[in-house]
This record gives sequence, C-alpha cells and structure tokens, in this order.
Amino acid sequence: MANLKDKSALPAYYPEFYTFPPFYTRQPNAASWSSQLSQWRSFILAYCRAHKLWRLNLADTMETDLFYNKSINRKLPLPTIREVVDDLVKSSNAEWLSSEKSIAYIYWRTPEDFASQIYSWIDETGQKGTVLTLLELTEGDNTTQQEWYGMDQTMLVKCLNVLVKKGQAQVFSVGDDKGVKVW
Amino acid sequence: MANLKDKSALPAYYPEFYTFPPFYTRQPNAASWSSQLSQWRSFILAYCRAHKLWRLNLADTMETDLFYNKSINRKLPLPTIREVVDDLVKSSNAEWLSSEKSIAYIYWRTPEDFASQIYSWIDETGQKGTVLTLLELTEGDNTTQQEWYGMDQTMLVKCLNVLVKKGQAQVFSVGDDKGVKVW
Amino acid sequence: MAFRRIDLTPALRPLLLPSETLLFVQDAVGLYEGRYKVPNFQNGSAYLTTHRVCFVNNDEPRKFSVALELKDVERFELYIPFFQNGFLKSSPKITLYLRPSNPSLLDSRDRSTSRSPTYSPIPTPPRSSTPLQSAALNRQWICPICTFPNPFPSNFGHLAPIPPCLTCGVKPNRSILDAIVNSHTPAKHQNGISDDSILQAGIQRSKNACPRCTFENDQALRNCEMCGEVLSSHPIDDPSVARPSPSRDESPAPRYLGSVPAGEQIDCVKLSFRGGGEKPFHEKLKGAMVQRKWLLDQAPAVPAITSGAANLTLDPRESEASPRTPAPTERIVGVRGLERQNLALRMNNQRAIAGAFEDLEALMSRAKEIIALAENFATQLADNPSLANSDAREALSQSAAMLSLRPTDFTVTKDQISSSSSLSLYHAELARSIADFLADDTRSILKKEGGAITLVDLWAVYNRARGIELISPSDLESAAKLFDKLQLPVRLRQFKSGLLVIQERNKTDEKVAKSVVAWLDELSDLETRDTIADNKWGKSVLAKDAAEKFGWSIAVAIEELEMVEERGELVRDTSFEGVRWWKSPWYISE
Amino acid sequence: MRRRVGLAALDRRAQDSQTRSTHGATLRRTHQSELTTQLSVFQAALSTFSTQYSSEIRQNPKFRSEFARMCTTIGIDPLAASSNRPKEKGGSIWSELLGTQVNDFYFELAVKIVEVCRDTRSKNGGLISVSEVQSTLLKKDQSTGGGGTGLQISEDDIIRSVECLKPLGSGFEVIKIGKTNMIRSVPKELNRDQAKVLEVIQVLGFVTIGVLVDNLGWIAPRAQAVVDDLMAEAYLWVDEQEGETSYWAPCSL
Repeated sequence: MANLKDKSALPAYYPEFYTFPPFYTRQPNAASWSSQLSQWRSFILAYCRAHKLWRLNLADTMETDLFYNKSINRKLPLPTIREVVDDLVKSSNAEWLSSEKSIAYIYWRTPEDFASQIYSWIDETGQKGTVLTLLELTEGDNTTQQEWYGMDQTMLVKCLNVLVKKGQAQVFSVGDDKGVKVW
Repeated sequence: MANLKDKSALPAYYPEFYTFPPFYTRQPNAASWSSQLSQWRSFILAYCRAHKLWRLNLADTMETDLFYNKSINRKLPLPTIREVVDDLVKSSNAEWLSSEKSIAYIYWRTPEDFASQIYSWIDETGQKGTVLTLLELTEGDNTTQQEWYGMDQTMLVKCLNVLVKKGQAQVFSVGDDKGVKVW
Repeated sequence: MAFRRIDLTPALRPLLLPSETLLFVQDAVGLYEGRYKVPNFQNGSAYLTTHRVCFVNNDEPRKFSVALELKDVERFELYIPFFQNGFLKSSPKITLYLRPSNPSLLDSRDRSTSRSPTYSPIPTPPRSSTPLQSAALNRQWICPICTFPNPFPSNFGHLAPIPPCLTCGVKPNRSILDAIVNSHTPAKHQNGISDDSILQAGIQRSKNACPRCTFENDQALRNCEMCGEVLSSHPIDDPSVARPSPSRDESPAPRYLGSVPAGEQIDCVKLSFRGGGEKPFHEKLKGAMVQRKWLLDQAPAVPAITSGAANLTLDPRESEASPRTPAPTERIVGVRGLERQNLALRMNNQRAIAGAFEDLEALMSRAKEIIALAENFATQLADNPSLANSDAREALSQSAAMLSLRPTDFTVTKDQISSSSSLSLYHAELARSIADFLADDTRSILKKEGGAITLVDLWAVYNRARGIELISPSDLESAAKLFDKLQLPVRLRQFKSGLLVIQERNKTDEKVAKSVVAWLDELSDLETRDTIADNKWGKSVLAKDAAEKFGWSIAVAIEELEMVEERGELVRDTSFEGVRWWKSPWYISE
Repeated sequence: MRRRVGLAALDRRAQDSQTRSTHGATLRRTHQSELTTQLSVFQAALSTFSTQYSSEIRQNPKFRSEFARMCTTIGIDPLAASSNRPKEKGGSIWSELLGTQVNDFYFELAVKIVEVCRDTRSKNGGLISVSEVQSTLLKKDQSTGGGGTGLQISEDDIIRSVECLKPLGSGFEVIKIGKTNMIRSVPKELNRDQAKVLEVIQVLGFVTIGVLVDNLGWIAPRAQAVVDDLMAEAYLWVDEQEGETSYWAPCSL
C-alpha cells in the first residue's frame, strides 16, 4: 500500500486524509464525522476551483480523483457525497440544480464575490454603459485570465442578478442570447 | 420499521425499556444501574422461560433478540451481560458452567420448585416407587405439558438431588443412563 | 485631609487610573494619622502605584479602602525601631509628610461619591455594570467639540493646566471646567467646611433633579436615570428616608478617618509594616516620587510601556489604554517576538559543549549537597518544633523556593513552602490579577466559554495574552486555590475525572443540572421525529450539541453532562457513534 | 547518684532543659547560617556557570535535556517557578541560569502543544503522536516566518512541556503505545485492551476483528466491544470498503 503519509505527489489542496482508507466511509462517530465532513467540504470547493468546475455532476465525478482514490481503491459512496453537498448548500456554498440532487452548482466563490469582480473588470476596461452579451463575458478572448472565464450561463445570470439588485446593472435578452449593461 | 409506540408487537415479557437505547449501556450511576439491572435480570429469566432455554450461551445469544435490538441497532455488551448473570448467580437464579463464564444454567424456576413439581407429578401419576429413567422424565411423551419438559440432563440431576437430600428419592445409574426412584 | 475613599475592582483591588501602574504590594500594613492609630484601618494591604498610595483593609475592604495622592506628599521617612524584637515590639514605619496646602483651599476635587445618609456599603455591582463604568461616570466633563465625556485627570485643580479632550485633543476653556466642578458639588459650598459631613444645610432642592441633565429622578435614586450622573445628596427633610442613628455619632469633624482630638493639626500619615517589606516599599516610593508620573497626565498619552519587574497585573485598564496608543509595542516583544528570537538563535553556530557538561555535572553535585543540608535542617526543625521559630521556617522555605525543590520529595510540605509570606502574597496577587482578567468585559472570556473554562485553556489564553514572562502551571494552580479564600467572583472546581475548571462563583451544580434537563424537555416537546427511537423517550443529545447550546468547550460539556448523570437525572447511551445523553426515566426526583 | 527529690531536683530539671534548649537554639542558628551561606556560595557558582554556558542551555536541545534530567534526579523542578517571579518573592535562582527564555521556551511550547491538541481533537479523538506534534509545530513555525530552521524542538522538549502541565489537572498525559510516545489530551484513560488494539494498529496499520481474534486469542465479542469503545471515543475510524470491516487510527497515520 502506498505509504499513507507520502502525500507529496498530490497537489497541495488535497485533504490530509486523502490516502487514509476510512476517509471514504461515512464515519458513524459524531466527532470523527465532523472532521471528515469539513475535510470533504474544503476538498470539493478547492477541487472545483482548481478545475474551474461550475457544476458538479455527481455521477460523472464519482470516478474522478475527487471521489475515487485509485491507489488505495477507495470511493466515497453516493449517499455520503449527497450528504456533504447538502451541507455545502446549507452554508450557501452550493445549490442543487434539481430536486433529485444529481447536479449542483458549486460556489467555490460566492456569487457576490464574482459580481464585484465582474463589476470592477468592466469598470477597468471602461465598458461601463455598453451592452455586453453573456457569451462575451464567459468566452470572450479578453476574459481568459478572469476567474469566471468559462462560467456556466445560468450561474453567470445569478451573479449578475446580484448587481441588478444593487441597481448597478440591467440584464435583458438580445435575440435568443442575453446581454447585460453595467453602469 | 415496526412502530415502536405500540409495543404490542413485542411479547408481554419484554421489558418496558426494550426500545430505550440507554438500556443497552451499563449505567455508571448506581441508582440508574440498579433499576437497569433488575429489568435485565427479569428479562433474561422470562426469555429463557419462554424459549425453554436451560443454558445461556453468551456468545450465541449476543446476536439474538435477547441482547440485540435490531430496530434501534443497540446491543448489550458482553461484560455487562456477564455482570447481570453474575448477579443472577448471587441470587441462585443461575450457575456458571465453567470458570471462563461463557455458558450458564439459568434457573428461571429454582431447582426446589422443579423438584416439588416433579414429585407431585410422579405422585399424581402413581409412579411412586417405580424406577424412571431421566430421559423418560425429560423426553417422555407424557411429560410434554410439564414445565421441565426437555430439561437438560445435568440440570435435572440437580433438581432430583433436592429430593434426594430430602430423602424422598434415590438416583442411580442404569447401564449408561441414569434412573430415579421416588417414594 | 488628603485621604479619600476609593472604589475596588471585583477582585477587591484598587481601581487604577488610565495611566496609573501598580509598583508594589505589601500586606499586614496599618495606618496612622499623626500619632493616632486609625480604627478599622489596622490590617490590610498597601498598594503603591505611580500616582497614589492606596490602602485596602482586609475585613470589609469595600468600606475601608482609601488612597493618598503622591502629589500631596512633600517628603517621606523610613523609621526602623532600634531594638526590633525587644519587649515593646514596634514595627518599622514610613511617615509621609503632607504638603502644607492651606486648609482654606478646600480640596475641591473630592473624589469620594457624596455620602448618602443611608450608610449602606456599596453592594458589589452586578457583573454586567462593572465598577469601571460607575467610577468613570461620576467625574466627567463633556467636550464642547466632540461631546466625548472625558474623565477629570486626578490632579485637576486651579493651578494644574487644562487637560485636552481625549478624542479630539481640543482644550476646552477653563470656564466650562469650573462650571462643571462648581455645579457638581453645590451642597458643599453652602456649608463650607467638611466635605462628607452629613449636616448639609436644609437647602430646598427641586425633587432630586440631576445636576447635568436636570432630569427629575425618583427620590430613592442615587444615579440619574438619563445620563447616569451621580445625584447630589437628598434633601434632609425627606421623611421617607429613614436616617439610621449610627451615622450620627461619627466624629463631628470627620476631616480625619480616625478620631483625632479636635483642634489638633495633623500634617503627616504613617504606614506601619507589621509583615516586613518596608525596604522595597521605600525604594519603590523613592522611584515613584522621583518619576512623578502624575505630571505626565497632561502630556499626550505616552504609550503605556508595561514596566517589567513587579508589575504582575494584566490590568484591564492597560488593554483600554493600548487602543489609543500607537500599535502597542509589547505585542512585538510577545510570543511572535519569541519566534523571531528563535530565528536569531538558530543562526548561532554550535560550539563544542563537552566542557559545559562536566561543569554542569560539578554544579549539580554541589546543588545536591545543599539540598541534603536543607533536608536535614528541615528534619531537625521537624524533630523539635520548639526550636523552629518563624524566621528559621522562613529561611527554610525561602531556600526551598529558591532551589525550587520539588515539594513531593522534600520533607518540607508544600503548604509550609507557600506559607512563607512572600510566596503566598505573590500567589494572592496573581489570583486577583487572573480574576480581573476573567471579569474584564472587553475580553469576556468566561462568557465566551459559557461560564466555565478549563484550567489548561485559561493558562494558555492568559499566557498568550501576557506574551512575555509567562507564568508557570504550578503558580497558576496555587493561585487558583486561593480563589475561595480571597472570595473572588470565580472559583476552582474539580470534576470527577480530575479535570480542573474555573467557573463563575454563582454557577452551582443544581442550576446547571436544571438548565440541562429543561433544555432536553424543550427539545422533546418540539416532537421532532428525526429518529423513531426518539419520540417515545424524548430527544437525545451529544456532548457536541450541549457544547453548542451552552457555549462550553467539549471537555467542559462532557464533564457537566457526567455531573448531571451523577445526580441520576441523565442516562448515557454509548454506541460507536459516541455517547448520547437522554433524560433518565428511572429518576425519581426527591 | 540517687535522684534528688524536691526543689533541688526541680530547678535541676529546669536547668537541664534550659541548657538543652539553648544548645538546640545555637545548633539551629549555626545550621541556618550555614545553609544560607552555602546557598549564596552556590548562587555565585551558578552565576559564573551561567555567564559561561547559558547560551548552550538555552538553545541546544541536547544540553537542555541533560540539564533537565539532572534536575529531576536531584529533585529540582526548575519549571516550578514563573520566570518573572522576583527572588525575594520566592523566585528560583535557576531563572538566573536558565533565564526567562528557557522557562518561557517550555511554557510557550506547552501553550502551542495545547492548541495543536485541541485543534486536532475531532480528527484523532485527542490522541496524537509526539512526532506528529513536532512536525505540525515545525510546519506552523515555517508558516509564521520561523524560517523552518526552527530552534530544534526535540521530542524530549515536547514531553517535558506536557509534563509541566500536570499541576493544571489537565488530563494531558504522555503515554507509550508500542514504541511511540503519544500525547493524550482527554481525561479518559485507555484500558489495557484498548492500548493493545492501538499497538496492533501501529504494527499492521489497521486491525479487523479477525486479526484480533487470531493474534490476541480474544473471542470475537470481546474484540468487538473493545473496538466499539475506541470508536465511541473517536480514536478509530471504520473502513467498510474492502472485505472484512477494518479499523484504522488517525493518530498513528
């Protein structure tokens, strides 16, 4: 079995217990579970951030490094994954797409943060008052460096709504696409 | 899951606290432990009586309904079972078979009671003075209704010794079997 | 007379001014006015600070605690009687000669709260309004610019320069200050002479109007409801206020604390040191008189550098002072400072230390001889107690403490060591400073920990706050043991498992048990059906839940729950999920 | 000599006790003065020693542990007194040799250990190996600008710091499981069976009921009871994804 301690090969944000087999079994003991839960929460957020994942499709990611450690052949069972994501939802770090809880938005940065980032970027690039299509924002070649590059449309709308509520922007549909004007 | 509220699903002799999780943890507080102990004592005696158990093999019964309530997933730990049986031994309601305390005779009716029952049955069936083999007593088709039907041989001898001490019977071996004469 | 009554902190220690720091404490001290002993002030502790000499009597400290401003002292002498242990045992004294301020210049800055006829000692203030607020309230002037209520500096007088406002730094003009001073004590001017004489002239004041905001308060109130200003004393002829007779036979001219024959002019005060400590007290007094820190009050608030040596107290006042001063310097010296020092040490190269080990060996063997010497000296004393007079025992415990011998293997028992006065005084002062540290509202440590903190956590938090010169665990333990003796507002408690916890004095087991059981009932009444097992027997909880509910740490939560279990009101349910607690169905409350 | 009865005997006896007491008093006084002189002589020796070697004691872990070992053998507890306690207030002379730094070193180390144990409590149930504490402290040291080449904190320093916490009734205990030193920061002691199971885990990395029955000859229910107790205290985590349920200990990770 790979030496449990040697985590040097793994990226920094991997949890300390990543190679600890029981990490993949929902612990019955309350104290152990609270530490297991917090490690899984931060791992999911960090993983999505590193891989720029806006949505977490539980079925797909079951086999990825996130929930499946091939070297020790351990997988986090689906019900436990749901339990962790539910906890993320409670602290508004996630949101289920639909009731059968198969896909969830993961806010590894809260919509408010994204909103202010977008606002200041538009301000710096002097595009205040001009209409920008959502696609431009997420796939435009001048936003490649931004954290929200490639963000999911529906999620982008959620972030822009924050600005709308603050009265700093207005979202409207341009043909079948959607545009936003920020002032 | 059977609705716990209506205990009717459980036989009458089950203790009131059968579904109370702390019932399966040895209470450190003296007062709580004394009521817990007395409930477990009567439960073991009643259970053995209902299931006509003459001996209690701790290891086997650990998984039975006696010590393990599946519905609330609680079981009485081995050391506590021993403690209860020790208490039964003190009040001569039980006797360890061997020193490593893994099997015990349970006298859900004291040997004296059994002795007088056997005596009065022999008296009523007019078999005083005749020699009866132990097997006849415990497996004879006319003793099926009697409480001691199917009793363990060694335990039967213990009961008959009560009569011998009172000078009302005599036990002797018949070939490789044992017989008793009551007068 | 210059002696004035002062307020005490919850830990019965004198309340210090913002810029005042404690220099020295000495117990077993008595007060003399001129040649006369002052009754009720014969056995207490003298606190020397940079501004004042305070005296707190041991019994009824709240009533008998006074202070003498150092600026009123012209000169002082240390008097050590020639034959100390002769027949007429007179103890060494320090005489303080007062500045001949002309008597007519009445001491307008009387700081004592005006004496209300009902001579009730100030009830210990409920924890919420600590004396800090009540003291600051009664002497304030409102800055005309930023309306910030500034405290009067202790030395304000006609000749002292005008203090700037603490927030905006603007100096008000003198007329405002005089108006406040005069308006504050109108009664006194009328009758001229003594400040705390109760024979105020029967001036008809409107029904208990507040001098500052003229709000008419109820007759019985002593602090104005609106602005908290101390109300001047009630008109005499108010029938409802029963005037107990005892205050009547106070000496007619109570200019002095004690009874001094009328007409005699007293110009000096004496402190008699019955328990020693006069030399260090004298040195520190000399230092204080030279520094004259009280003159610094006018200067802009110099950052309060915590003077090293005897300053044990982590006084809440200091923490208040630091926000105003620039980034507190001592923080850098603190624990992070130690980490930086480690860095410097690490750079140091490794010298050959073989020689050091041999010398160490030699040193240690000599230490062994001395310990042997001390041990048979102790056994000798133990064998014939008649020989063991006090200074022999003192020398023994002193040497034991200096060698910091482990009491267990040394014949002198632990309490014998701590009985030596200097050691127990150190622990008493430490205990008081910790009690204040816990009672300090800005940190509200006890509140955050739900009223109870383990001794280990307290030790870690207290040392983290000190940053430097950390206190040893055994000192904290001895200090904690004195909490009861000193009737401090906190007490040390040991749980069944041996865990030591510091708790608010009013928190008894019954109260905690009752609140836990009530909480369980409340949860069960909510009839939440999360697990089937729960509904028939009520709700069960984990130590974690109790910790969240009552704000305890996990360790304290487990101990409190086990305490309630010990009383039979709770039963436990151990599974690999951990320990769950339920209300006991077998418990028959007596 | 016949015992003289009457008044003469009376004052004779008084006289004897008188001489005996004065003799006793002089003896005591000489003894006391000798003790105080010896103390001052020792103090002088101590200060010369400290000027020469104090830096060694303060920052060389080997020297520090040697000094501490000698102190315990002759019954001295240099950490008993707070480092800032002035001598006339019962401060110990050792502070001169050790300087406030060494006392503070151990106390500050103890403060950090208390904090590390508390932070990792939910993860390991309050049982952590001394080596893990050491590596955590070094990691923390690096992150707070300690430069990583931290004053070497030896395992012995950590053990001594935890020992000095004893008077606080803290339930902090250094226990040995197998060959490794562990720090237990929860008051509940481990019984023999529980310690045995943890020892086995240290050797094999994990444990199953089957392993316990085969190696230790326990009957299954006994093994299960011990494992369940350890689970209840959060010392063990369960792993059900490979054949027989296995139990692992975060503290021996």
